[in-house]
Amino acid sequence: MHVLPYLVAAYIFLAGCYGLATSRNLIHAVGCLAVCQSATYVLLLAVGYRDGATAPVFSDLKPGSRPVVDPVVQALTLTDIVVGATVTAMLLALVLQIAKRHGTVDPDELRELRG
Amino acid sequence: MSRRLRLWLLAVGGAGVTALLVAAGLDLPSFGGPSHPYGDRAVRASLARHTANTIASVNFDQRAYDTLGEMGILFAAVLGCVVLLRQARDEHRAEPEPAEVARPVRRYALIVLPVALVTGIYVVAHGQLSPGGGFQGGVVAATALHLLYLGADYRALERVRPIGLFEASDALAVCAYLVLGLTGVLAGTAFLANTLLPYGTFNTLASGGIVPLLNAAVGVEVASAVVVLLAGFLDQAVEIEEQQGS
Amino acid sequence: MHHLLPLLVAVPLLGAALLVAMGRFVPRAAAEITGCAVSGGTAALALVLLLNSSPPLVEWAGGRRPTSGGSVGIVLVGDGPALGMAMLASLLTLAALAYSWRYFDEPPRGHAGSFPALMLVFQGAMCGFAIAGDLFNAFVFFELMSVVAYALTGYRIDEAKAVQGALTFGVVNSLGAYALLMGIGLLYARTGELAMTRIGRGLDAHGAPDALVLASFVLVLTGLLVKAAAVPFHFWLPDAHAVAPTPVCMLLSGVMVELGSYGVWRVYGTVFAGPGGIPAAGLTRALVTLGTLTAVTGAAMCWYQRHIKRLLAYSTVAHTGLFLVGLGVLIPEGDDGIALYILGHAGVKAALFACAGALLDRYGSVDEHALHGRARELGAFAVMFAVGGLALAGLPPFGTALGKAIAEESVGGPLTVVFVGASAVTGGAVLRVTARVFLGLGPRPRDAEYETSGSDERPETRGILRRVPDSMTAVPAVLLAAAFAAGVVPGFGDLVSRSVNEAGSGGAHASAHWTLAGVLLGLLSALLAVALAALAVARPGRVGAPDRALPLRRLQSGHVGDYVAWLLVGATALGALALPGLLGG
Amino acid sequence: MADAVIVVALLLVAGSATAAVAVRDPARQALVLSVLGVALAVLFTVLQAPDVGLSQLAVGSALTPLLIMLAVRKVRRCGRTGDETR
Repeated sequence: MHVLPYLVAAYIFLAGCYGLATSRNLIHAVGCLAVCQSATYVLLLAVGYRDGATAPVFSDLKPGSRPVVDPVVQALTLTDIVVGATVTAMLLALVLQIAKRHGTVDPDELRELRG
Repeated sequence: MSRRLRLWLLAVGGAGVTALLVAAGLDLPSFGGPSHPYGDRAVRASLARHTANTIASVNFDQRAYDTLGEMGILFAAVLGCVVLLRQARDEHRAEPEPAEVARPVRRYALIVLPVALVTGIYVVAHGQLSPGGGFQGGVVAATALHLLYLGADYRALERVRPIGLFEASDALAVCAYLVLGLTGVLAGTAFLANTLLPYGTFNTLASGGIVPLLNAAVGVEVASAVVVLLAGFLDQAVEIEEQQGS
Repeated sequence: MHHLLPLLVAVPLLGAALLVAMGRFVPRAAAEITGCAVSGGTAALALVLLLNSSPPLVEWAGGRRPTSGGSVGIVLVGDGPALGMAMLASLLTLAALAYSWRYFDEPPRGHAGSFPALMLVFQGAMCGFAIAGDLFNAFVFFELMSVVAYALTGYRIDEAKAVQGALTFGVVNSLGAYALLMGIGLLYARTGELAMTRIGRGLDAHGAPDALVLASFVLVLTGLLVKAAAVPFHFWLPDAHAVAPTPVCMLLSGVMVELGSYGVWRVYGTVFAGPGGIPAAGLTRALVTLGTLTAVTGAAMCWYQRHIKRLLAYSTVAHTGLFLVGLGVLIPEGDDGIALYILGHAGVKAALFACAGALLDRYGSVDEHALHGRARELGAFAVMFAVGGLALAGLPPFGTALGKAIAEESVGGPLTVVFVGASAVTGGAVLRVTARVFLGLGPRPRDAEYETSGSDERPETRGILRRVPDSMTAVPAVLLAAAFAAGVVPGFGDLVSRSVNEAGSGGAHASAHWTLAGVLLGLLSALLAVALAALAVARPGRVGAPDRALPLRRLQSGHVGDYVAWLLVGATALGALALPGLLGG
Repeated sequence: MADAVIVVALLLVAGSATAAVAVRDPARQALVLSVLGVALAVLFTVLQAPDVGLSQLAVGSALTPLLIMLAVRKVRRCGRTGDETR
């Protein structure tokens, strides 16, 4: 339990990398990149967790009555999620143009840039 | 490079990175530990400025400068997608045929649409009090608008969604955020300083000083950005066609 | 004064947002003037701040100054190197905007301002990254820089190569950014802080470095080295830089890649340099090994290119290797030399790209073989290309030569050979192109089987230009003159070295000036470059045979999957290189 | 008790991430990604991060899969017109 969340984060990152490297379809590759990124969310939130604590929202909680988890990592993760969505959108837009210009989205068939 | 060679490289690199990450995981403070110096400071700072939702305080007050960068990313991505998904020289637009929508789907969509829209706005408005805020509410509201595509048809969606307006509101929301930040510099305190407005009563809509304003700017930006992004992709998927024989 | 630091980001972003908001109402010329004005204004602001940067400026965004326990805000650092990089980025953006003046084809309908707006966001992102003193904030601006760069690289959507290069760029750089973020997460777990100096102190307080420090070091450096394009993280660079629109190439090769090296310097110096970080020997081993490999690979690949923009892109890879070697030896003089080298290189490389862009728009090709002898009429460009090649090789008294000389002296020994060799080969390749394309010397070389030719490219202007506009001639001339001035203006070198040393952890003061050995080495590499070019032109079969480097060329396969696999291998290599220092210490 | 829930959520996330990589058809991958998004949102809520969970739900399980679906549709259309003209 002490290290499980960290190991899960590492596993997700590597699984995403595996999918990215072996992908036969660029849309699938972009999806794998999103998987890689979810590893960062898991890692950050796991780092900020505190046993027996509650969410750092004080609208129905008396300040100081209970320990709260780390709010900073949550803010970082929020930023990260928005970044991820935009990068995905951007890369998908590029994949669309590749499909139009090359007639394929299989990276094995893209032979324009090499050497 | 052959597929086999790539798999070998991947195995070597993957093994190395796995070893590194596992070793690091064993050295990390164990999960759920009590030491969070920055987090504790952030909670105190948030309460000192009457912001009930500490995450909103971190996002829009303590680390508002990060959020500026994030807005920049969203803004750049929207601009980038508009540029990348523009109609190329050898493409033309095809009017999509109005499709018949099944009645239950239509009824469902038209009932859920206003509910989702209001939920989105509610979530934005209560950003500094309860979980949620500009990002979450903005995405919900923008996605809700696209239920129209499901419920009615593409042209109905296009009528309620003047893209130019949304692009402009996206940019203007960024301007608003920046101008709010610059007032701090003009007043002689600091960029994005939350010292000009009164902090209000704890746990009310107007609490937190500058936080609700920045939150609203982000909400508008995110909503417009998502609308424009989805519009770009819908446009490609439904309307734009390559010239035959090109 | 320090309150003005965030304006380096805010002003360009505001300009970009206004351009987009007003985009459909203003004519193209107004949008371009606004772009230039905002970019120039930011450059002026950077200059003012730079002149006031001793002692270094520190600003807490939101006015959250640290209290007894520390701060909850974000710290911005305005020391010499940070503001110098911001200044360089701003000036190059201004140059690129001036270069693309009324020149780019077809802004998207109703979006006249979108190209200048993207350039302004790019400028703001680079400034933000340069002045970031907080690790997560650096990540945010790193990502902003990347996102804009993907869009700008794929700007010409009807070019098949452009969209493919942009996607490769996007996938590899995003993966690098996520690695960087994982590293930040690990550091936060250990120290509970995000400001770089405080993370460094937190690591020191924890005691001797362990696997966690190593892993976070490897992950953070992976992100930064992907941006810096060090071998084996470099594969995306030639694919992206060769296909991006020319004004964008000027920025990508001139300053964005260098910001990666700058990031390595900054992060190592403030986070990992203490007793709780990575021992100096480990960093030196990692950076010098990877840097040497980068320089050798980049130079070899540069020599065997016929696509002129791709050739220039590989020369950027080679020079990145030199920057990493110079920074890796961790000697104050090395840092001074590299700072000067980066400034000079930016001017020279941007000028060379500008010249290549003129070829593209005049002849619709950037292929050395296809253009053989065709550009005889472009006399001014021939001169600039040759001068640029010599400056790249390190001919005194260009800024590149001064920086290289100082760096060579500090690295000493066999590494000097790497410096001389890499600069001579890349300079020689540029001179060879000059001789063939502008002068028509030598026989037309034969084509290879596994390569990217530059012939079926489309000009970036509305059709092929009859004559090259003055703005496109003036910009490279000014850039070359600036690179020249960096080497000859008395006191400039000292100024740079003083501000670098003030910011660095060394604190020692070194002066930067010409030495006899440095001048001789510079002349030697320039001579070597001329000799190599002459040999290649006269006997293309002897030294220019394209199949000689086939094994190396096959690695550059254009396949995203390969590049991702290489990225993991590179991270492993970094870990393996830095590990012995940890065990020994 | 809380620990057990966290472990289950973590395994759920790991499992759906594996599936998202293993499913090679992008249209199906979009569906699996939205499952991953929900699993992550559950995990975040369990980790006391409702803010992050909410945005993950909106972005990860709605927006991203939607974009992927639209991209798949466009790419299929490109392929079709390409085949016709060939």
